[in-house]
Amino acid sequence: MRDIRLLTNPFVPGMLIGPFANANPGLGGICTFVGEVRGEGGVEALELTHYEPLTLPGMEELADTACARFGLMGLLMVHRIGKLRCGEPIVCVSAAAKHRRGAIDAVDFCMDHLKSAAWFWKREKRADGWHWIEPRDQDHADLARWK
Amino acid sequence: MRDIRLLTNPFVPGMLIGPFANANPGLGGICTFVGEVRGEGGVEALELTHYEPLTLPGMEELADTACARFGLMGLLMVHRIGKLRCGEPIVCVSAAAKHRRGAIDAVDFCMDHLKSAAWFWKREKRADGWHWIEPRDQDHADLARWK
Amino acid sequence: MTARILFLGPLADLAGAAEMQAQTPLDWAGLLSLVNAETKAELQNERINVACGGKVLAVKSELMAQDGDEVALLPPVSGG
Amino acid sequence: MTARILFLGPLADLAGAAEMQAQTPLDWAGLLSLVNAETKAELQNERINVACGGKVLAVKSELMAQDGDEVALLPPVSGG
Repeated sequence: MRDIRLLTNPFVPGMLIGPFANANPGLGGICTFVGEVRGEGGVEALELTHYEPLTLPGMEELADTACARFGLMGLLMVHRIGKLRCGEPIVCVSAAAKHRRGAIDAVDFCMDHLKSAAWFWKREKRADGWHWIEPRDQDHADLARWK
Repeated sequence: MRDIRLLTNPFVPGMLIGPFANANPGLGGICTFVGEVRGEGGVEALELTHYEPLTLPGMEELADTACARFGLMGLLMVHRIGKLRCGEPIVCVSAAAKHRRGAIDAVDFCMDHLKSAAWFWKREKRADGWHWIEPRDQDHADLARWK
Repeated sequence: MTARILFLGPLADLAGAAEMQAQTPLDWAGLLSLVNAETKAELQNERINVACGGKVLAVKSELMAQDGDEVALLPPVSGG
Repeated sequence: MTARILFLGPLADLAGAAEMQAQTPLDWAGLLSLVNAETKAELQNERINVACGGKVLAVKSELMAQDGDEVALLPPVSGG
């Protein structure tokens, strides 16, 4: 079962993950990652913009690659866009497979690509206004592991 | 927030993960793995035995190591014992951290150790009776990554 | 005969607008001549990608936008 | 003056029992003399660990069980 979505409104990960797990009977392992807006450093809000003609097709292509590379039974990949408040989920990736290695590696792979190879731009609001977030060197290093 | 448990009865992962996520405010990422009993190959049931004086202390020690090594904010580690039917969850590990890398790696680390370095023995019932499960070579190779 | 130029993410701050119209046909040199100096310098950085008609160009200097095309200027991404 | 010997997991099938009582003091040679030939061979395999009084022994041949001790014979594990 495959479920790739962009969401403009807040979501509750459990409401997606429960049905996703049930939709993959016979799975051996399911790994899930949820990223949330951290409120540290005086961050008041986060805004995610994207480029619609590329974003969802890019996520579908990423899903194709992950499903084939890790032999997945199912993949859920949901990303928020728009304004988010602290504590809100930004991203949720869940992978179902026969064995744990495929499920865990697929989540790791998809997250690295969503972080620094998908068409999103993130800025955060602090007391002195909005600041764009540049990808960290660590993110590029993480992505390079899969080449 | 730390929650390390052995369970003798079936559990619903979402009932553990939701409260665990809420108990770690300010987290940046939360990664969760759930392993389930696969029904393939004619498996009718699974039985997990353990050695009580070592099992939970060993899981606590594993949790100490993971929390320190990956800088975790919280760790949930739950393992079933007793008889399980196909589709039932065997294990659930969830790690909360500031960044995704710590959360994902911690789950990977804990699962590798629960698989082949914790005091559990697993056997499965097929049409011709009970069969003990030996750890796979892959499991030993996975564990060796963390040395 | 125009194309729509989109400045994504931080490029909109640099260019002073999120989008503009441009006469077509429009090549890469033509596009660079339409933006301010700071934006021009940034666009030439290899970190910047360009999409035309919904496809990311392998070599952005080969841009050739026709009437009705949407040209997207894509700075380094940061999702998740 | 006895110790309780536990055969965990598949070792119980091999030994024909999940547990037995043994006279103390009991050393490793003494324990090996109490089990059947197949179990004896398997116990000497380095894959088998031994715990005494709730602690896994670094060197199982140094076993010295006293009255009231529980000795656990631990085959290769498989959890998760």
